[in-house]
Amino acid sequence: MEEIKKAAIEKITTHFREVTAEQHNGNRVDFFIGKEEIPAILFYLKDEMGYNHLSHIACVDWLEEKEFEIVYIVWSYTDKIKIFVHTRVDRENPVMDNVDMIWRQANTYEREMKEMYGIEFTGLEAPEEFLLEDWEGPPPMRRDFDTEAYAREKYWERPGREDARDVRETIIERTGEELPDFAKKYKR
Amino acid sequence: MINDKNSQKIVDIIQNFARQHSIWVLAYGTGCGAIEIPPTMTSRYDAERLGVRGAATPRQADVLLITGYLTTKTLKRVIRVYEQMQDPKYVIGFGSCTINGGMYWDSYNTIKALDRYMPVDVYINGCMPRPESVLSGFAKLQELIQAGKADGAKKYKENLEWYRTNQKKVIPNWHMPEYNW
Amino acid sequence: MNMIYILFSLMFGGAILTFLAHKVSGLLRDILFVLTILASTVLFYTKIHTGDAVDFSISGLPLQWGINAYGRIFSLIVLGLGVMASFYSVSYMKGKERLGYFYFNFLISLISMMGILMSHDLVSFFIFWEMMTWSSYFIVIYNGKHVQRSGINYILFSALGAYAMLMAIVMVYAHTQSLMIQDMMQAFPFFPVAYKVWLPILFLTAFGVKAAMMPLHVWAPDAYSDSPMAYTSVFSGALSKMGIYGMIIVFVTMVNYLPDDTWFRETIAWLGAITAIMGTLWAIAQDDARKLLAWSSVAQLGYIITGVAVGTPLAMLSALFLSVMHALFKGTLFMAVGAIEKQTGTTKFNEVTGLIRKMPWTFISSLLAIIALAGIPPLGGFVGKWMLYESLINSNHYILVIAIFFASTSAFLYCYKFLFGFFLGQEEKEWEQVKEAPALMVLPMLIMATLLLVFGVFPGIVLNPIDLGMQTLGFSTTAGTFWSMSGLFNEWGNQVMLQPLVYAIGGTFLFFLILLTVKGFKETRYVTTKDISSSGEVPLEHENLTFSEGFYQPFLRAVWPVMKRRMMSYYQGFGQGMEAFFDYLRRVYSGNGQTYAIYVLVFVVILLLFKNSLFG
Amino acid sequence: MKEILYYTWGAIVSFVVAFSVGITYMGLNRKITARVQNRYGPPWYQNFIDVIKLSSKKTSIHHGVMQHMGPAFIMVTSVVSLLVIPILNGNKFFPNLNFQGDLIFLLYIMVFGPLGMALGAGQTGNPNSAIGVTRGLSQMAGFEIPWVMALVALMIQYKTTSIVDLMNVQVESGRWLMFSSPFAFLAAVMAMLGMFRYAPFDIVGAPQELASGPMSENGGKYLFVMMSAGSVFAFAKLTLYVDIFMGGADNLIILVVKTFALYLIPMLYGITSPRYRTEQSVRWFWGWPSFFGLLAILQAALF
Repeated sequence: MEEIKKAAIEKITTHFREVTAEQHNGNRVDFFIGKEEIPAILFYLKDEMGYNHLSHIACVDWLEEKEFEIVYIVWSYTDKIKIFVHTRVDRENPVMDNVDMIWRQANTYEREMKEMYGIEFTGLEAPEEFLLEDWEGPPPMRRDFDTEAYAREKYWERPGREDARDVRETIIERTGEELPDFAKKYKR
Repeated sequence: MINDKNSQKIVDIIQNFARQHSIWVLAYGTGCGAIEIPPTMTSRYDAERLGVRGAATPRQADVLLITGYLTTKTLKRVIRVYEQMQDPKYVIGFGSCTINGGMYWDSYNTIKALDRYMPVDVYINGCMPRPESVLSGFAKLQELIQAGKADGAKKYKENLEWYRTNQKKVIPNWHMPEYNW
Repeated sequence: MNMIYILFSLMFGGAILTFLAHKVSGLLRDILFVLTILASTVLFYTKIHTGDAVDFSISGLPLQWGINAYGRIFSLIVLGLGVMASFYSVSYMKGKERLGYFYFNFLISLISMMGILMSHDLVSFFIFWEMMTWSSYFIVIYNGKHVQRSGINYILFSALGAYAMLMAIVMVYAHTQSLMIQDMMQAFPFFPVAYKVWLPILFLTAFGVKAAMMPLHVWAPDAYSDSPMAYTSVFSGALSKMGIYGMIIVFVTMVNYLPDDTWFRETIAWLGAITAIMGTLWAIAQDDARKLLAWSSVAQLGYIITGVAVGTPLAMLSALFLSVMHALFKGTLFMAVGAIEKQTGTTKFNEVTGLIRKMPWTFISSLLAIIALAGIPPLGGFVGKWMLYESLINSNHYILVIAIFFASTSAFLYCYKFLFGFFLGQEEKEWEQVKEAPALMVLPMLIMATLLLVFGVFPGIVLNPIDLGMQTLGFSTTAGTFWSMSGLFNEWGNQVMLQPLVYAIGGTFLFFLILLTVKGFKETRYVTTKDISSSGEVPLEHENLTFSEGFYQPFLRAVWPVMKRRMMSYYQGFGQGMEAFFDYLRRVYSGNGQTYAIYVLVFVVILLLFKNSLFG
Repeated sequence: MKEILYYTWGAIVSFVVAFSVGITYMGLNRKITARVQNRYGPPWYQNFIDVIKLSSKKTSIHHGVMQHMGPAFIMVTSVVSLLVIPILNGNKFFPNLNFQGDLIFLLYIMVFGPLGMALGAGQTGNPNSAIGVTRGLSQMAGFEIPWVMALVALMIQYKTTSIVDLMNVQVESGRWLMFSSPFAFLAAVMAMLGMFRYAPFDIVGAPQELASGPMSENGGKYLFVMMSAGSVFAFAKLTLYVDIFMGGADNLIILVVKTFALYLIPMLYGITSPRYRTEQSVRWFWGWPSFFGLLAILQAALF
């Protein structure tokens, strides 16, 4: 396992210059790379190293750093290794190359990300609405989107719930647990 | 003969009895509530002894059972299904999500009160309601039918404008056949 | 001058005049075309009576034309369908090219069919037969280059049939020194045994080709579907019946006298049943209405062949009755397909749907025709099917009746496919502008569909002439025997049972229709076909949810073992084998003089060697 | 005129009887199914309530003329088969239109209704309806084979195509055809499983995948007429089987007992069976049932 991971890291780092690698426990290896190199590294992983399976494409909203992080998770059936390829795109102008010529199923994730985070994928196929129907607001998964205010404005709320306690308050009371900073915003 | 007042009364009694004891349910399985329907229908709780039976399509159904939260996308379909059902028809809201949004109270695409958009005859609260409560909901509906008070469809017809305004507020792109009963 | 001469000169003259008038004016040509058929029909039914005949001779060959009651049954089909199809084709063919050519060949094929029915001698029979083949061939290839292949198939098989018939005629002439059919009939019992076996086989080959009998049917689906629909109604409805006409004569005159005739009858009856089954199965698999109807024609002719081959009076009656019915319903259906093709430009089920509100009259006539085809009471098809089953059961054909029944039950599948594919399903925006076909096309269909209903309720109208015709063939009259006593058709036309049943069907239907209509009349409303309960989803305007691809996939999967062997591939294999064989044979003709010299030498040596045994 | 009234009266009386018996059977089916599944189940008269409720539906929709006429078509099949099938021996109380050849007539009139209803289902434009219809027709092509084999065996053996003749044979000999032609009975009963469309042959209207198939667009009064026609037709079919194989019945009570005994076969077989796919069920019918049919024909031909 460790040898395979080492070999993979070595192969990638010799092949791509501006890449940093990070080892994790178990069968996971992470790479961080610029967004221009993404198709190249994915092609390389698939064609040269046998990482045939695209498990997932995820997106993380780093609001404070004004960046989106896109994570491609690929898997090799022979090596039994998961490789995470991280890249960052500018939050103000999120444009990314689409990779559905490498894996057809990438299209689904990309459409979802387009809808939920507003990331534009160049040459994305079938760009009509995907999960959200008739959506008019901003991309709802962005962290600066205030879902409670939106819901309050758009959907009529039955009176009588104002004094009802948030379940998180109950948890805090019962366990003395501290709320994380980002969650405090939603505290009633 | 039918116009005669007394015979009309008898006919009404018979019809109400039939409607009361033959409830064909279209379970619109939204959200997590759909999982409560199989135990309600099968051996343990056996809703069929009350005359409750599943219907496959809205054209044959009497009761629309909405089992959980409704996103706006689903709401559009549910309204459509409701309008395809034949009179007399009833709606049962199932679970707290249909009453006040439940745990989805701050979701960006989930409605919080079903009766703003559709006439609900009976609400069953709980998250999730157990099959016992579902059965009691059906029993309540039967009571209402017997008393002639389950008139949600009539309300919907009379206040169609109000319902439409609410519906169109959350469903901007409204392309549906006209409902003009 | 005899009326028969006048009839033929009228028809020939009309054909030539129509051809010439094409150069002058389209209207004149159409009028002449219709008038010719109308006038000859009127002339035939008013002036020419059963038993009329004329004798004449051409260069010493005594020939005779005339009409008997048996021929009259088929003249009913030919002229009746001819009149309907002539009106139809005037409207259907409007705006197409080479109409003079089409109408001329149309008329010639009608003439030749009448000629076949009126020939009392084998020579004119053969000549008319060939005229019929060629004129229909010219119409099959009318549509242009892409149908050449079907035309070639057709003409190849027809040629095979023609040679067989010619050989048979020569055999008959060699033995009897006469060409009259009547003489042949009388002389047949005294023929040598080899003649007795070979004559029916040869004749049946000739007639079987036209009647699309298995395994000679391979031309039929292509030829039926590729010729213009206006003619296909005649082609499938009337022209194929000429094969049946001949077959019945063969069975009545020859097979009856065969030394041990059971194997012969059984074989042909089974061929008919297999034709019916395979035709039905292939019809189910088709996605094009023309192909579907073509295969269905093959299947229907299979029933008729079975009826003819079984040969009891009731079976013969049912075969003749089914012939008339088949002409009516298949004519209607082909015309309906033609109307749809004219209005929408396609005949594929998966391209056009939901025409019922656009073309209601076409729908009604095809509905009636389909009900008749399926054999459902109270329409005409049922009477024929009923008699066929009765006859098969009475003559102890256990398995045959099941085979026929299987074909008949499976026929519902393609019947439904036909109606559903065109008329039902979702109404599409693409076909919103489609209008009902012109009156000249709709009227013939409607008339024939109405006739189907009338003949279904009063089968005596058709059964009486058929009974007369069968008496000409030597059957005793069938009226008053077991089947007419059955209660269903007691004393032709004055049925005891059929009419009450029809009243029951009609009465129940009307009662419940009225009930359905009156009950909650104000609260019943029409919704469009887009307003369907598909999980609350509303299909967009351009979305068509009609189910038309792979319609009977599960059923076809179940019957696929039977269908995967195609007759056509055997013929192709045979053709390739022959080609290879002749290719090999060609090497004999090397073109080298010395080789030929060796051949001559070898031949002479062989002659010398076997001199004694050969010439001694 | 008098005759027409006589037959109309017969039709109405037999319709009422068939309707009530048929509906009761359907209700009993639900009850017994429930008991087998260890449930309490609905009352036996549940289907009466259902029918009354359907008839009391206020509104209904249709997609066109054919759909409007569909239930009337299927009613024709039910009523006319009731008229043709002799209900009691000797046509007591229920005048019938039976005649020589009515078996063949029945075979064809039995598809008149389904085909008409199929046209109605086709016009709805609902793909589920059309899929259901194709499955139903395919399955029909399947079960008609053993059914016809059984009938042909009897027809050949007794040289008749009339139900009354077959009944008389049994009355005279005192032996039910069920016992004297066991193979024909087996084949016919196996075909009956398909005719009733209970499991395992219920793919036609499988609610889980087709939303009740051909009927998915029918509600209210249309479903009311269809359900009534279905129950009448069920009774008619059972009566036909009793007439042919079980010697008919002298009075209504015997008829009800016999038909219910027969009805138990498809019902119990259905309760304990999963569902066949279309081609599986077609092949099933062309397998053992048709083999029994062939045996029946052999028996008829040889003995």
